[in-house]
Amino acid sequence: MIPFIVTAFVAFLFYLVLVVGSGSVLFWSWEEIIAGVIIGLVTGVIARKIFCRSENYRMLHPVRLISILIYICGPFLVELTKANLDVAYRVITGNVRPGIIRLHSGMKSDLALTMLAHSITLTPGTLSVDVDGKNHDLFIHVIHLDEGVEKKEAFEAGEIFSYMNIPAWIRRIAE
Amino acid sequence: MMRTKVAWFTLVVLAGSLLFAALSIPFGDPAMSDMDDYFIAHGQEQTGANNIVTSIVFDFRAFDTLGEACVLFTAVFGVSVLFRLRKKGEDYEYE
Amino acid sequence: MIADTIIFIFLIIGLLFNALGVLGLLRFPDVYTRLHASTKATTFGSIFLCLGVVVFAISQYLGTSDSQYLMVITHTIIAVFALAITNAAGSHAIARAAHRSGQKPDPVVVDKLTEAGL
Amino acid sequence: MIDNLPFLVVAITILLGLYTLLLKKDLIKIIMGISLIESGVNLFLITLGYRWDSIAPIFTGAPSLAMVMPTVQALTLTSIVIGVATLALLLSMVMIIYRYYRTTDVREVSKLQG
Amino acid sequence: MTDIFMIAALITAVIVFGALVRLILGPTNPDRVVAVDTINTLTVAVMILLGVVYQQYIFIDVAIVYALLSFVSTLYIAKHIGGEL
Amino acid sequence: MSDSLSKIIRTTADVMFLFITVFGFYIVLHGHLTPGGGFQGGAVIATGFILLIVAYKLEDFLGWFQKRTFQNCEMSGLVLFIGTALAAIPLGYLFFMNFLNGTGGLFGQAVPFGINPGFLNTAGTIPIMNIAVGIEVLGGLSIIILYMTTGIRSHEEGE
Amino acid sequence: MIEIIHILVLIGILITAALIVWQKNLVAAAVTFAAFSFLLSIEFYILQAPDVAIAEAAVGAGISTAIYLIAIRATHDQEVT
Repeated sequence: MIPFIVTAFVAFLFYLVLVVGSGSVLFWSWEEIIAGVIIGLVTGVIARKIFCRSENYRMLHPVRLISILIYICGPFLVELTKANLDVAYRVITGNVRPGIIRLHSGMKSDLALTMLAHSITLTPGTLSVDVDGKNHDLFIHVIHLDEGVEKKEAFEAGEIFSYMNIPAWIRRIAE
Repeated sequence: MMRTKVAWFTLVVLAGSLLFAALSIPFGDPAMSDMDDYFIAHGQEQTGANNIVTSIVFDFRAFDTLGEACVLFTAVFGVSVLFRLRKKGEDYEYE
Repeated sequence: MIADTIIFIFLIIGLLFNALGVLGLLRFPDVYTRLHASTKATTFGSIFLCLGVVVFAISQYLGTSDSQYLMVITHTIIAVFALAITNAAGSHAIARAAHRSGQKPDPVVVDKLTEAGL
Repeated sequence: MIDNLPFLVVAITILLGLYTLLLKKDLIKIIMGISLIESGVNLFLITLGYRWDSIAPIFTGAPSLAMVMPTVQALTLTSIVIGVATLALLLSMVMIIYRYYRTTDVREVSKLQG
Repeated sequence: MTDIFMIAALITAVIVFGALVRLILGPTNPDRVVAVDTINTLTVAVMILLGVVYQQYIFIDVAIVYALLSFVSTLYIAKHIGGEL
Repeated sequence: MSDSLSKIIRTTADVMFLFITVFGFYIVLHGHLTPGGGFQGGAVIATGFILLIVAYKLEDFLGWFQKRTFQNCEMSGLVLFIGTALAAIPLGYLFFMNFLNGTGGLFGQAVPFGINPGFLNTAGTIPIMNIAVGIEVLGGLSIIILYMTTGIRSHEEGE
Repeated sequence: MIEIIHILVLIGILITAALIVWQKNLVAAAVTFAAFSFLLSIEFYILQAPDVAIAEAAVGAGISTAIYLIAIRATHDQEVT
């Protein structure tokens, strides 16, 4: 019952975001709201087993939902800009020294692991290649390894980010 | 190889005619468009839909859509029949 | 007028990074480094092109208060989010598939994944 | 400036599809040729209905009232659905043929009997 | 005002050709998939910019469909290349 | 048919499936106002199901949705489409007549003529037919991919 | 200026269509078919047919490539000549 309600509510909110500006009831019209309720119910029936597959509802806490927005607009954007300047430098000079290293992620839930992997892929000169299913280690491809670093067996998650502590943010959001 | 020669001959003839046809049609200025002008002028008040394409698909020429739905149904039926027969031993059996 | 300047700067940034991404796609030696260039730089450039459109829509909405510009803002932001998530997941899938198909990174100093043997 | 370039592209696309259909030997490649011909015909229909300086036939928030021809777009929608349906059916038949004959060469398939 | 967006769309359409060169050259299949992914991203950007140029903002729906769905095609190709399909 | 794609892809597919489904319903329901309609929205939702098929194993997918569900979707969509067309005959109109337009009831609000922002509650039987065709295309395209994926499996077993 | 974009997209369609015929590897041909579908959809978009563009997007982005790859997986991925 709880998965159905959660899924239907998320679907209803997404539909309202899609049809914003259609009428007079605070940006929406009555027909769109009724249609949104119906679509939310139908989508809740279809997608309840998939959207709530992990059976944990800690993402519903409003503090986490607000902090995910702050995370995207703040630390993530800084790291994204820095990573792109780095890639631009590599493209122009052609100075690469790639390698695949192992990273201890330390994340317990799947959602946190996914957010970390996507952050790694989009941010600093790194690309997540594979994941070890047992202890949630990530294998990442780094475009430029410093001299001597490749002897190390495994990295900690905070070491590859330069300015912001992204893993701590993700742990605060999703665990 | 006779068939290859026939195929090449067909291709050359079709290429000539298609290129000639492509060069002789004016782009961006269709001549006969009475029906479309009628749909644009009266479609909104007759069907109430803002999207004229949808009003044609589902109102003015809805028989085309009926045929299309039947073609899709036939294709689904064909695919399901093709993959439902499985050979186990000698005879065919249903899944 | 401020909005015009912001839009201009955003579009310049977006075009610059798109061009750099495709240049990296052409220059880099193997598929993993090409993925670096294409995923990061192209996503960043497209996000900034879309942000230019968002700033344009906001300025138009403040000027005319026509409600269809609200729809432009939300739809463009949805497109940006979908683009970021699907690009990250897609590049991860391609990298994993390339490594599983036996295509090792060509200039490489260390390859822990082959040593792990997953 | 653009003159008849779209119609030329349509003609060349259809010719490439016909070349694949007539002279290639692989069944999947032949089906790709059929799909190319379908795409060319769709593009031809849409190009035929275009009018200069006109907008899409949708009244929601339209900037003007000069519109392109809507009937060809409706027919192209029908054509795309039928294209997907026939594509799925043809490729399923290729899979069945490969299961029984172990080849997708048209010469071998037409040579074998029963 | 919309001239700026038009010029941006034009330059992006030129950039697409760079990705097409990688599609032609690409020695292996993963390279081609990377090129197609790049083309898809640039296509979404071009569609949003052209929607503003035409002043028909309902056209942005097409870009959202692309951004949401091209993922599936990439996943299928990746699954086939990785030998898991 | 060994293991499937990695855990990251599966979690992403879980989240994206909801958004794809809601966006498909948006396209279907706004078919008479914005670009889109029954076929396009149905294809989008079917692509959402195909995303689940590719991200998970086939057994997992068949544990959530059965083949019979999609077959029933296809048939009920076709029946609803033809039924809407036939319902005009007892009311004294022609086959495929748009008998709900302008009556003031369901989908019957009078539409302003000319360029307007568009209202959801207009256009008579067109939204109902959109929904019917959307359900039909959803079921049809999903079941095609489902049967073809099953076909690979039986292909390998039959050797 | 929109005409230049139009011409570029048309030339892209020609290149990808020729590439589909020329590729010997069937997986590469299917990948190129996806790119062809993308460019065709921009062409529909420029020719003011957004309904057809959405249909081509929804079909070409997911379903068409999926069907091709399933068929290639069940048969073989090198073209016979």
